[in-house]
Amino acid sequence: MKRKRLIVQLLLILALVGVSVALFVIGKGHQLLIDNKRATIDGKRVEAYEWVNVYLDGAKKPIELEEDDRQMGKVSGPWHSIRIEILENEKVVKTYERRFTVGLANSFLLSIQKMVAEKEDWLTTR
Amino acid sequence: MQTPNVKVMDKNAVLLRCEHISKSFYDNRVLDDINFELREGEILGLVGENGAGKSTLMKILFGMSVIAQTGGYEGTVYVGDKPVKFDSPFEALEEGIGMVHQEFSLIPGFTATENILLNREVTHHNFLVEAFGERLSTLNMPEMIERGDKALNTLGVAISPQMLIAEMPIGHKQFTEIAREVDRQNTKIIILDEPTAVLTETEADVLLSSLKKLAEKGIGIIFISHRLQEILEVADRIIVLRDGNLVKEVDAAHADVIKIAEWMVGRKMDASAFADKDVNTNPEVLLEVKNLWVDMPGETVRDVSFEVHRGEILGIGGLAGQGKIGIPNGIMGLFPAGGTVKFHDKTVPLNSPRKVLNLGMAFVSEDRRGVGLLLEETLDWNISFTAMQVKEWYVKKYLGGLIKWRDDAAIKRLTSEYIKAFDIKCLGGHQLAQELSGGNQQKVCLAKAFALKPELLFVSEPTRGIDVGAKKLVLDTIRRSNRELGMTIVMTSSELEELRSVCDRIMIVDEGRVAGILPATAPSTEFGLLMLGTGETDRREGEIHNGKVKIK
Amino acid sequence: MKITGEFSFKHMLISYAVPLMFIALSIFTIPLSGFSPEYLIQEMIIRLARNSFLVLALLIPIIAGMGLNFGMVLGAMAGQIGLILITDWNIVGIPGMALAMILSIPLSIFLGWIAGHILNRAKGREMVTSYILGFFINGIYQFIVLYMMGKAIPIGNPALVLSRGYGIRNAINLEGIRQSLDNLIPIYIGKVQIPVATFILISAFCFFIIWFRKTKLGQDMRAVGQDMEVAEAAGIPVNKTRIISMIISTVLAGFGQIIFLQNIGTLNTYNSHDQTGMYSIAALLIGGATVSHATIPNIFLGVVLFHLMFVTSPMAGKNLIGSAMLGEYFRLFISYGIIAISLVLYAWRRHKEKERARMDLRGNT
Amino acid sequence: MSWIQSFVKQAGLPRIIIGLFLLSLFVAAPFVGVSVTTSINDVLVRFGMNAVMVLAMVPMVQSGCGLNFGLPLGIIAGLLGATLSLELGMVGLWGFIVALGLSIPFSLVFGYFYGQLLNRVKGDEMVIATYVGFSSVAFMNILWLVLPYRNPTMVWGFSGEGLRTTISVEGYWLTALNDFLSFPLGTHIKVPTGMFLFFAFMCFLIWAFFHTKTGTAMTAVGSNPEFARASGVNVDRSRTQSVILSTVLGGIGILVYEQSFGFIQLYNGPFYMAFPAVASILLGGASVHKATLFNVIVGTILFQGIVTMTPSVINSMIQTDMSEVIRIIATNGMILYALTRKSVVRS
Repeated sequence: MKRKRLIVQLLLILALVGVSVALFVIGKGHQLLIDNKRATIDGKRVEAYEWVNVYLDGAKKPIELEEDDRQMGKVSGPWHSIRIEILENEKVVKTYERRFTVGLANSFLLSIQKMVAEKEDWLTTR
Repeated sequence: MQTPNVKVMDKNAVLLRCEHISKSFYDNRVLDDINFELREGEILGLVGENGAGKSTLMKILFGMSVIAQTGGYEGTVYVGDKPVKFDSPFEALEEGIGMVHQEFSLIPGFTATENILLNREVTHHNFLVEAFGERLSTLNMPEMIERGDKALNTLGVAISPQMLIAEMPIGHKQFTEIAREVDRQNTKIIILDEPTAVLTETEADVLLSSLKKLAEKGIGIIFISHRLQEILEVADRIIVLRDGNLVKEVDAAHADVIKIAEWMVGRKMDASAFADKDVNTNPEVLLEVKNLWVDMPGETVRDVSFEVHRGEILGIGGLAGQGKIGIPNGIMGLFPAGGTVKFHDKTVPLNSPRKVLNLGMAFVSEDRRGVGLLLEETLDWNISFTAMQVKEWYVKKYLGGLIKWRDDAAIKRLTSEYIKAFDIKCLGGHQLAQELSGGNQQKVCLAKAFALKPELLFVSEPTRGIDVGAKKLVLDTIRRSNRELGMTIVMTSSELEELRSVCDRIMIVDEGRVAGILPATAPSTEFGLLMLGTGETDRREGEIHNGKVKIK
Repeated sequence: MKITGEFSFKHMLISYAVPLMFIALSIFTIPLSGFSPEYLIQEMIIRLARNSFLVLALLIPIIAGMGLNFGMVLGAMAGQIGLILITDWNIVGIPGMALAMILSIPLSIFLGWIAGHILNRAKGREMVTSYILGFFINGIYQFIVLYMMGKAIPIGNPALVLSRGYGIRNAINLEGIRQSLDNLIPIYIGKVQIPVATFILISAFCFFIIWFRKTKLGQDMRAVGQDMEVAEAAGIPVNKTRIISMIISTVLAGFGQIIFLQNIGTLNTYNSHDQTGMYSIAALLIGGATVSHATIPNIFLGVVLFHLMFVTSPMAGKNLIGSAMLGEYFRLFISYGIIAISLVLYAWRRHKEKERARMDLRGNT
Repeated sequence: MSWIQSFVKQAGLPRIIIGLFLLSLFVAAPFVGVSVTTSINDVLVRFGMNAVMVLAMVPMVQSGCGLNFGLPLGIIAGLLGATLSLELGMVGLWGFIVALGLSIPFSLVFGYFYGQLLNRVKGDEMVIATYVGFSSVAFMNILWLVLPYRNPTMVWGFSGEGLRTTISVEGYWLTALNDFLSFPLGTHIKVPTGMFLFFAFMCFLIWAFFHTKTGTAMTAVGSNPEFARASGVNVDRSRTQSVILSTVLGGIGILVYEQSFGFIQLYNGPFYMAFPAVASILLGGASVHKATLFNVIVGTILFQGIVTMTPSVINSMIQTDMSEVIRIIATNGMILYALTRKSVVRS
């Protein structure tokens, strides 16, 4: 009886620790620094877009980036989605959407140019 | 759920056997070679005077810690055939011995059921128990109520199991207490210590019949009571203790009240210890008490009238809790009191110690450590304090009395005088009272009262808890101050022989009333009968009855 | 003991005297303050959500007969340490709050255990002892937070640390978890916002307490609370039970402080817990509870009445005499005064009751 | 060896340990750059400032009313005396004496009612005293704001109404006592003779009082109220007297404190003033129901020594100001220790 209780208590503590870890991971807040800047991809220069709207995790209000702009977005947890609208002359010329995961670092750098080009290093820890 | 097996009574099955039980408190032998048996379904009446050893015996049987703390006991107790030695009441409970104490052990805000099943609740299991232990199981109230009801029904009383203790009359509380023992799964033996003391006559009758019912179910009962008539009515056998000895074991059928009283009191030295017994015959009334009541917890005085003659020693005797101690405490204003008290034909204001002290009365309290002494102060202070406060002796006055300076030198003189006179064993007046032995502390209390030079002195239980030598000295001092200084003394004591040896007249108090006043030379059996409330009394009828059967 | 109709009515009046007094006071101050009913209702709902849980933490020691737990600040401190840590780690939202609560549990258990032991050594003067204990632990809390954090305990987030390189700043912005619980399930009635999730949590713990009272442990606590000696004689482990009650109270106080601060949104590292005990106790007493008896309705009634007074009195003071400070001092006075009066009434009533119990035994003259 | 044992028993182990600790702080001080003489001066001045307030504990402890957590009540009386004296424009030693004279009637009235209250709540005195103290401070907050004081050094400049939070006594009776017969000792020590003499006088009065019939009765009430009652002493009256005495001393104590400190602290100033005083007397070896003048003097020196020296030494050692934290832990730790000490409490 005593032994059984000990096991149950141990399991409970383990579960609590597990929950804590899970909370840590899903509650971890991250800064995403989003760049709309000129980048060099495969030796080619890619120019900044005139205007970009970024929707993080299905947000209703976009983060707006001008040319050569950097803006910060806040997200929490490991799993995210991003949707961007590239505008020229106030008209959407291109949209792009993808899902991604982040680690436990506090801050990440996201290059729109590299992302659209589907390059590996579009998202880097800072 | 237990039901005591209803089976054919096996009169031979022994539940409890005591062999050669002896017990000493330090040098004081309070139990000497006690042997008796309790059988299944038997009710054993246990009687004896105060201090005869009943409560010590019960404490041994119930494993109270005080026994082990004072050096344990000799002899063996058997439950069934098994020798047992209890270190705590819980072990006694384990072996099936239940005890109903004089003081209720009930939680006032709980219902009867909750009290009956206190710490034995019926519970539901739930998943939290697995993690946090049994105490998180939930209570199964319906079943608890059922069980409480059943236990109460076993006693044959109609008490709602959901009634709050706080709202119960005293009798119901007593039944609840007994029901708790009945409910216990394995209870084989129940010890009841004065269970009827607080009950009304009808309640007592119900209790007695429920005890018989319990006995029929095979439970052995030890029943302690001062009410001999009850014992005779309910007990199968009676054992009588006197001065720590088992003096008589007898079938109830062969006993009657007179005989039991004689056994209890015995024929201890009928002649007074003082040879010079020149009885005080001065009829002048110094103190007149009429219809006194005193609200002193445990020693309630209901209606007492008596007179104290100048120059006499009046003894007040009676069993513990009957109110004899309440009388001096009430007159001295220490507990709320009412009635008329006249000293020298002057009315004594009650409930004001100061005024009573001013009139020339003094009091040596029975509660030495609680009321009698300043334990953390010096003997100087203890002896002189009252006189200083009341009479303004040992005080130097300056500025026309504005400053009343304590005269330490005079106090010193006073103390050394009394230390010499009473032979107080101490290092001197500067010693703290708490460092003295009981006997010497008692002498300090006497000195404190004497320092007031009172005309009338109340002395309450002067020899309680002190050794034989000191006892004699204290009694001698009392006697001498009476005969030589002419101090009138009212002495209260539980020990009848002590009273008989010192006093001129003795008043016996029973149930807060005067049972009778006799000269000290009267035979001790007469006092015994008065104490047990079975003598001829002048008690008025029709007032608060408490179920005592009177013999006319 | 007979209870006549008249007596019981008088009795009722006496036992509800405090709440009635405050209702009367509110009737007086509400119009004087000039606040709109809508504003007051919103304010009361916010404050109910914010404070009820803290007051809830006081219940169990009362059941166990340990009086008002002035030591509940211990739990508040544990909760705040949890909050400091999650803020440092940048854990946000509901997970952040939950993690802060979990982190506070071992601390609270440890502090509650200490408190229980200490109070067991000070039976009969639990309240003054727990009060001083609160101060003492506050000293240790300051030592840890002001001197150890950033040195012995690593704090990564520079925004939390004082410019000297260690020690936590005076005010911590809890924007990560600010009102995350209150806004989890947003419901508006008219313009009044209702923090549904917070109320769900509070009611869950109300049910927990109701359930707890029906457990063996709860029953033991009630027994211990009413008569320690009888409970001991019945084999209930009195000291252990009292320690458990302190632990539960401390843990709940920790949760309560976290809920309180997520609503406020800013943690005053060295002051937030200071008044927690006093305001919670004052609220409970205003709700009609006493040192030995408190119920769940007392909590909600008390929080509403106390905060009505709290919110309206500065404005009432200003409108009446032209000084907002006056109202502020007034509410401070009320908070302390109500505790003083309740304690006095309780002690006094206990003496009277003892006397009355003896009356029955008196002789007849 | 036996004299050591008897000394330890006499002085009490905790006091010896704390005394040695204090001594070691003085020894260590020069090595970390703390001036010993300045420290001694600090301790002397702080001792003088606080001693009377610690003395205010004695009557109530002696009569069995427990530790006087309600000291703020006396302090308020003192503050009333101080502000009234300033309002009247009294300066110098006379100003101080007038402040004393004006505070005492308030103390008497407050003490009387406070005593009556405590007589009705026997057994719960301490927690109730704490909250009575607090609520009276809070109540006075309102009064400080509305009482019609006019002296411009005391009231808020812009509104001309309501007293300031801190009022300087400079130009009135700043160090009126300290400077009386004061003499320098070396370069850094200035002995505040007047303050010490005043304290000694107060001690003498208390000593004398406890040698009178009334004082004897008060001690007996604290030692065993039942005994005192049986000896014809009016226990409630004796307790009330002790509370009044404590309150008067509290009022005097704050005035001594202020004249040395230089400021009258109103509003929330008196809130926690009882705690250091309580801790001091406990540190001096008093229990919840027994206190002597010896306890007062030793306790105040030790307590003020610890709270002065520990921070300055530690601060110099680790370059951090920890005085506040040390004060909190020392004060409350001491009180906690006394409250949980298994004492022979009569039921």
